[in-house]
Amino acid sequence: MARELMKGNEAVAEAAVRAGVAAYFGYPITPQTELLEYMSRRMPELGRAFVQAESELAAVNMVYGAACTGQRVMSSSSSPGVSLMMEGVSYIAGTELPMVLVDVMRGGPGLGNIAPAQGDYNQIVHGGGHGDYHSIVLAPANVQEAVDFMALAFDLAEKYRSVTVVLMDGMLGQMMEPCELPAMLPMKTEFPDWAVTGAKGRERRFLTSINLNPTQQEITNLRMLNRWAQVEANEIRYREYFMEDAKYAVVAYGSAGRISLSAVRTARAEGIKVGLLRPITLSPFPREAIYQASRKLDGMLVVEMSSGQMLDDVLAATRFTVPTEFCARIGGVVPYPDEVLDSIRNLVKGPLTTEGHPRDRWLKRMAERN
Amino acid sequence: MARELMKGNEAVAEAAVRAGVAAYFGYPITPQTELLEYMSRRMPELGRAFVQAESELAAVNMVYGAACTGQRVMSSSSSPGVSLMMEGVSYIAGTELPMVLVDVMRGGPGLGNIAPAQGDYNQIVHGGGHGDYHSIVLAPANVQEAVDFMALAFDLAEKYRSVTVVLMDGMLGQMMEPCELPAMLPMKTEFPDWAVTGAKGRERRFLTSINLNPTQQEITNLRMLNRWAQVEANEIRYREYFMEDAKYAVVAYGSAGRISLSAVRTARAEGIKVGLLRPITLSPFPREAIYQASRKLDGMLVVEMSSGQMLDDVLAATRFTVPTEFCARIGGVVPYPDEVLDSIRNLVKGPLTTEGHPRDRWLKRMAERN
Amino acid sequence: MQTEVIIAGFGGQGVLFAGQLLAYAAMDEGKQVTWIPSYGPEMRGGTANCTVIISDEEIGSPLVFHPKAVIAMNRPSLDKYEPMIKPGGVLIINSSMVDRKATRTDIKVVEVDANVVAEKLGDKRLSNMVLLGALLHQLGVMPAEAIEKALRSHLPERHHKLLPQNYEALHEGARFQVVEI
Amino acid sequence: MQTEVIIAGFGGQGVLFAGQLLAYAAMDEGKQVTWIPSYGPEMRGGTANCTVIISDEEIGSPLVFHPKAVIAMNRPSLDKYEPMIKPGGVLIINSSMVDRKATRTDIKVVEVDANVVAEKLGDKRLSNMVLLGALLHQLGVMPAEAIEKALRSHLPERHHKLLPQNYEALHEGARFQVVEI
Amino acid sequence: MPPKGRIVVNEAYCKGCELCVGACPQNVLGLAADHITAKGYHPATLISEGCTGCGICGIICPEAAITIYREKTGVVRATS
Amino acid sequence: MPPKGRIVVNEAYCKGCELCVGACPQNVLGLAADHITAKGYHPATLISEGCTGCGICGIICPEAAITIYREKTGVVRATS
Amino acid sequence: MDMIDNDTETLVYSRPNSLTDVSTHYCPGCTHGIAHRLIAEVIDEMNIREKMIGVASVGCSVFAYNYFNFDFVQAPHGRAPAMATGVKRVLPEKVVMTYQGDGDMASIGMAEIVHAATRGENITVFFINNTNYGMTGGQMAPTTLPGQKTTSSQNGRDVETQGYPIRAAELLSQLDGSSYVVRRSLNDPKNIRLAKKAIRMAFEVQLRGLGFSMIEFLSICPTNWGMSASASMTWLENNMIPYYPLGDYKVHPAVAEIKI
Amino acid sequence: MDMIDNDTETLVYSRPNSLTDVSTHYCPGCTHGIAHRLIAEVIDEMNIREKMIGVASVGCSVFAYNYFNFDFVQAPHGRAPAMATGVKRVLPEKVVMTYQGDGDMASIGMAEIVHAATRGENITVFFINNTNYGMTGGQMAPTTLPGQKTTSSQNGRDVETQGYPIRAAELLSQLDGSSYVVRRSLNDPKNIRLAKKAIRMAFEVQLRGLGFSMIEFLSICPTNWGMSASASMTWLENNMIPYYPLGDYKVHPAVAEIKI
Ligand SMILES: Cc1ncc(C[n+]2csc(CCOP(=O)(O)OP(=O)(O)O)c2C)c(N)n1
Ligand SMILES: Cc1ncc(C[n+]2csc(CCOP(=O)(O)OP(=O)(O)O)c2C)c(N)n1
Ligand code: SF4
Ligand code: SF4
Ligand code: SF4
Ligand code: SF4
Ligand code: SF4
Ligand code: SF4
Ligand SMILES: [Mg+2]
Ligand SMILES: [Mg+2]
Repeated sequence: MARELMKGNEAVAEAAVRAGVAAYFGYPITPQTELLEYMSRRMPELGRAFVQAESELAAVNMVYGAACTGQRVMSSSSSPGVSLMMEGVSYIAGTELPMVLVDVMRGGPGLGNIAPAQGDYNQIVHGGGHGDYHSIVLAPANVQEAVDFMALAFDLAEKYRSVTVVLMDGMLGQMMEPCELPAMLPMKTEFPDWAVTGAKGRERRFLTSINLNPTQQEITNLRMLNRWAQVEANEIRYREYFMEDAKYAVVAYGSAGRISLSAVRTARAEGIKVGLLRPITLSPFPREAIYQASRKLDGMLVVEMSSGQMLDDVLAATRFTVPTEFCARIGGVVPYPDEVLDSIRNLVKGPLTTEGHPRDRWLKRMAERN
Repeated sequence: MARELMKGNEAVAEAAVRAGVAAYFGYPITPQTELLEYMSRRMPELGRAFVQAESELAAVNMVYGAACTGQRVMSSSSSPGVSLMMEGVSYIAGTELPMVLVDVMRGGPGLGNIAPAQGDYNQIVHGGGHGDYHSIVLAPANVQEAVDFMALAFDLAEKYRSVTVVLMDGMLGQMMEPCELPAMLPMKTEFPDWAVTGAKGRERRFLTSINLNPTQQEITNLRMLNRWAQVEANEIRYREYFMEDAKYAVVAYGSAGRISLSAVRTARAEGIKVGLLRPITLSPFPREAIYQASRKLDGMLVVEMSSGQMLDDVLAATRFTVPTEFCARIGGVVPYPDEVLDSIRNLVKGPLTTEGHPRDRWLKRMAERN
Repeated sequence: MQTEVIIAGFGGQGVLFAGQLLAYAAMDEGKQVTWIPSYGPEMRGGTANCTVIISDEEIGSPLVFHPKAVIAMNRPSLDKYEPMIKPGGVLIINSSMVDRKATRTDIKVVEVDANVVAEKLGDKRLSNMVLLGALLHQLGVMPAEAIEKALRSHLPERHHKLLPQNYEALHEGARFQVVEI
Repeated sequence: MQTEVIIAGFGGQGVLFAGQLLAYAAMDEGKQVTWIPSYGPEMRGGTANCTVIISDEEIGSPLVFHPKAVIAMNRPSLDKYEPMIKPGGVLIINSSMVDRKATRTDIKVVEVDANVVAEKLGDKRLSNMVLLGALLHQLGVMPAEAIEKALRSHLPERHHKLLPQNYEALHEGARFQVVEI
Repeated sequence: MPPKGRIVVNEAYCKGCELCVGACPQNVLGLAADHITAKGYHPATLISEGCTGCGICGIICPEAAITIYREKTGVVRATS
Repeated sequence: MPPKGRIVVNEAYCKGCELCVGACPQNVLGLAADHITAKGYHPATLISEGCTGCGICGIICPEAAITIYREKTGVVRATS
Repeated sequence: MDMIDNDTETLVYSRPNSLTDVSTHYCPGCTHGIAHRLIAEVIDEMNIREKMIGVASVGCSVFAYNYFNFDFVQAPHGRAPAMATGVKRVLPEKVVMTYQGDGDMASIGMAEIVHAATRGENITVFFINNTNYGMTGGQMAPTTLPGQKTTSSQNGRDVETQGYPIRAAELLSQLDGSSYVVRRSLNDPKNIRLAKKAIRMAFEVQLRGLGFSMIEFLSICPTNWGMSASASMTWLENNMIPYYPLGDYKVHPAVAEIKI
Repeated sequence: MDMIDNDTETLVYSRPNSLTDVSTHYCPGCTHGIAHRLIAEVIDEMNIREKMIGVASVGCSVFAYNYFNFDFVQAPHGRAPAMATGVKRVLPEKVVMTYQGDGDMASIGMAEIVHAATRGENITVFFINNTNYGMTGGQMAPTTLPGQKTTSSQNGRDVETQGYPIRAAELLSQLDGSSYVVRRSLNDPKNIRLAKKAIRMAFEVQLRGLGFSMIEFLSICPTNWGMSASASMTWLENNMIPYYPLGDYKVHPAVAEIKI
């Protein structure tokens, strides 16, 4: 396949098209808008459904409706818009429907800014909507991964009847990188036995998330939890760089992951035995992989573009047994590899400790800086 | 003060009135509606503002506007309605405004049911809205606490310019219990120097959450994080029962906490040295208190009306050093004390382990049950 | 000491009010108390119930699986709650509405022809008071006067003319004896 | 081997397109490449810049604090980016738009009167090509032909008549020499 | 002579709302005071002769509880 | 004789949008082609005699960049 | 409905096939039941049951999917038109309807209904105006009449602070995308017959691809109004119809040509 | 604005005090600037600067608070009317205005504007209709004209799939709670003068407690339309005014009596 130089947002859109997305519903918001604009042209051209919804709230509910038919459907947005989808996402999860959402994160909270950030980790990974549910969350670090994860996202969403989020940030959405696009998949012609398609020659079906009887709701919730256990067993993904002989490791995802890779390379060139573990599924989280890796390490560094939302998951994964430090820029500031490199050097310099919280030390360092 | 027998929802409403709430904005939803209905009568009677908003989305933004004036303002809702407030909550947090929200949780996800549940812990405690922010979360376990926490919530919200959530559930909202109501506070007459009240005889002011320059946004975020460090230092609250000589402890909050208290009493009567640690602030979480308590324990039991959303925070607090088990009913099912008692007995019986995840064992037990 | 009471029947039979009255009375006697109803739209026209707990110390769960006492105002309530009563507990049956006998032998059972008594007193809506009278008599947590006081202080003034009738309903209820098995 | 280039100037000066062209050319040469712009409404009428990284292996950060080379198409860009260039790096200045000299002595500086050259070639919008030519010449990561090929394959067919002009602009740019200090 | 009709009330559905009773132009409907359905309602029933099978009770019944027949004289079909 | 006026364009605000140029009934406005503001625009300026101080340019200027004066003959005050 | 006649009797009326054999949870006399029945009858008569996809909303009719004998989905409060849009866009050959209360459609769901209408979304909306939030126990709705008492307007709706009722049919008829917008009442046999005709017309509009159709049904809520069903009907007639005049608010010329 | 005359010259016009000394970020010629200026002039003339509280929305005018010289808050996308309601309910003596784009008010914020209007909320709404989403780079708005090309209607708005434009003034005038709803245009000096008069009237309505007022301003977006400012003005005149007729859509009788 020929490589194309594409903007992340547009590459993702085309990848979704090739994965057979039948309907796209969205609302403009920077730094995601190119995705919607691309779809506004591409979908009608292929005779598929595109609606620029009146809001993200409407968009997610259009997705909800379309998902009920068993078709591949998606939306995309960025942080504030995603917040508006939380009720809908909880409903879709509660109805056990597949849905794919692309979230191109920006600086927050509030209106914030349109620069790249990772401040929505908790919202996306730990359930921004009400009730007990889990979403599958894939975090690409480059345009090729973003492309590859689209088909994967649809597959996982369908396999586990799950909300699946491709979590990117403004950097990945706006940058151009060469990528290979997959071949165009044929559209689905077979639909699951729960799909609402008109009761032609069969018993009627309905899809709902209400269970006024708590016992029924509990059964539903347990079914979802057991399915989630399957996801945890089968679908954890992460990538390791220079980890074989590493004494230190950086844990970082998405854009922070690729920035860290630059720093790790330089540190290696300086002779520091440091590796990078980059979670790809943020949910399910590669808990065990991090735990196993941590047992061989003298120290860990978590790098994020948030104030340590993933950090807490990493610490829990290591069971607080490995000295860990934290390096972050927040609110839309993108760290340079040099800052990460400094943090690696400082980690190695020590002192190494498992006492206190790495976030507190980071906050103190940031205060001194300013 | 005379004791009154009041429904939780109505007691909370009257407590807010007496704490000097100047404006209430809300939308009906079971099991919270009595709170709104009470306010619809009481607020106009006192010449204060009441609006039944067109939606929770509008309600939270009415609160946003009113909060900008420096007045005490609030809303209340239940799970799906709270999901609709997530964008607004993130904005209010990002604008560093005080706001009080009462969330009377019900069974979810989706439309779920109206029975009591605690499935929104993650949403409320770990940030259901986008971006880096923290809310103060108070979890009363009886009507008196619910009453007492209203004034406290306003005080904390103002002191730390923070979103403060009183997190209850349908059980607390619907039950009647005797309570003492505080005296009616006079209305505020002085307003903070950020309050937007019309630029009469002073420089204009504005309140916004946009910081197009990421560096500015980062400064804002760091200011909020440092303020949060103060909250963590000063405002952690929890309550202990029978903990002095305890070899085992139950950790549970809100309704699950009071249900556990019944079980703990019975277990004590059976001679089991078990205590109860009931977090009152879920955020900031009594991490250190739980850690210190855990060091003297042979085993812990976490009881929740969710699939272990707080459990993960407890495990992290103990640094995974204490054998822990989990007991929960979900989706609106309320556990009886007898079930908790059984879990205490099983904990004592052993085997005690720090291996594996207590949620996995619970899920297996639930599967066997059904 | 903690006493748990479940009052259950059709919506409109005064189930919730009877429970509240019990709770008010206990509160006024200086007890700890909780009252919790079933609630919500699914209750519409269906069954209603409430649980009242009276205690000397802070009350844990307001819901119990094994109540000390149950008032069953209709058949579904009897079917549902009879098996749950603590051994040695009390079961008050509105025999006007229930077409079967109790089956438990380890509890005190009182059959009260409450609708008939109430209608004799001139108002069939008094049946809940009759049953409450029977319950109080068996339970012994509070004197009947406590309920009378609660009625006086918590019934809106405009209904006070109904007080004598209500008192009488309570007393009539108290006259029913435990069924010998 | 990794080479980082920042191209910066006013919006409308062809900054983003010059960067894309560089990226296309590098990709077609089989390199790893990233292109990332500044974006958003605050850029409206203001400054625009993009960062292009060309590398032999997987590229980590698409943003760098110390680029190997900078094209500064206006004064604010020069002020901002000159201090960041790696020692030994390259700075191309559009001297038509910038009223000061470079101050760094540890880098190669080329002053290109790009607007004048472009206007001579008949289209002042070609100044970005002139500067790109100068950059390529100094950088040596790719032959100028690579850019020509990229232009051919990525410029829409209907603009192909402009190709010769563009080639010439690139060549003219390559003729500018490093300023001796 | 008015046509003759009859109705059958399905007690699984009837909730004794009396809307049919009020709507019947012949005043032949009432609630069965002595009879209670499984759901606890007094169901509607024909209380006297004179049903014409006009269909009006069917048009107003919110529960679609009524089936209506008319004796054949000519063929008339009600449209509600 | 038409009244005499003059305008002052504040270059901190003017963005050279030319709306005033098109609106001036006397056609006395133009952009200063040889001059660039700090923000990079050619600002509006009086290019010939004949301004009447009519106020129209002020009414259309989106940047409130123009101050307008009129020589006193009678007292007229424009309302935009 | 099947018209099975025998030798001596004609079946004048029987329960439509498009209703399931399930007793509803609606209160006695509630006109939700009449609306359900009429919709089901029309679907039977048009023989489109197998093409139908319904979208239930949140309100007393949340369980509509239990009562209608065809495919259904259930939307978040107010979002049924968005959900219906999603369904219809991927299954344009199906007949998609929403069934919404006044709190649902005219309060929380105002943006979604206005935009579905303005998009000319080819769906049919059934709108039950019973002047209150039935399911949550009778709070004020956008349609509550001035002075009307509800649990959240306990002294009667005060238009000064609580605003004016919304006339949904008038409002939606303003939008170029709406093709058939009418108001009917379920209070007496005559009006019920007219309501049924309108349902028929609305489905015809959709089947012919003519775009957005909406029927507002004036309805009763005996439970929260605190009146018997028949007293409620009278109240509707005396109070609602004057405020919410019955009639056709938008009939696109192409719709006007349809003969049914 | 201060009218400081000297001996020989009269000050005919100068920048109003209710604007700050800050250059806007608007594109050259953008009529957001004209709307800002007119509002500021009226506030100066009515001497209500110290009573004003503005609510900025999300759109190109998100930074309005930087340009208006009085107290301001900034609302989430579409929610300015709700935020303004919150402000006004606790500070009823202040003059509260929102300033919203067409994406903001007529798309995502449709529910909030309709309900603010139907409540008769005593606030003033300035609505900038520039037929597209300016800030995000020119996507289709609810007001985009049929056939108009935008970045999300690249072949021109297709009313069949993308729906019809919304005429906000007509729509809101339907609601009993709205008191003063008009449409003006910012395309030439005459229309600008009329726009200013309407602003004056809207504030008078609010000051007298007469309820909800809204002015729709037909506006240009030269950047996303890809035309010069003056060409944009012509386009507005030729295309927008015919579709969005200027005029007074709702003037409550009590408002009609106001003389200004
Ligand atoms: C987001 C959200 N807010 C509130 C509710 C609670 N709620 C359920 S039904 C309802 C009102 C229903 O009223 P209406 O739409 O008029 O229907 P009716 O019951 O009167 O038929 C409300 C507010 C909810 N389920 N979800
Ligand atoms: C919830 C949410 N969705 C989307 C956006 C992105 N957004 C910012 S401005 C805007 C559109 C603004 O258009 P309009 O209201 O017409 O104002 P204009 O810029 O044209 O003046 C959008 C969609 C956002 N900030 N928040
Ligand atoms: S069919 Fe007509 S006459 Fe017969 S019972 Fe029904 S309404 Fe009365
Ligand atoms: S109308 Fe129907 S439900 Fe009502 S009483 Fe008559 S048969 Fe029964
Ligand atoms: S005041 Fe009138 S005449 Fe003078 S420049 Fe302005 S528009 Fe032209
Ligand atoms: S209208 Fe104003 S901004 Fe535009 S050119 Fe004239 S003075 Fe400058
Ligand atoms: S509450 Fe009202 S709307 Fe709901 S079912 Fe009962 S009568 Fe009907
Ligand atoms: S993008 Fe359009 S609306 Fe925004 S400032 Fe520029 S011209 Fe004005
Ligand atoms: Mg209703
Ligand atoms: Mg716009």
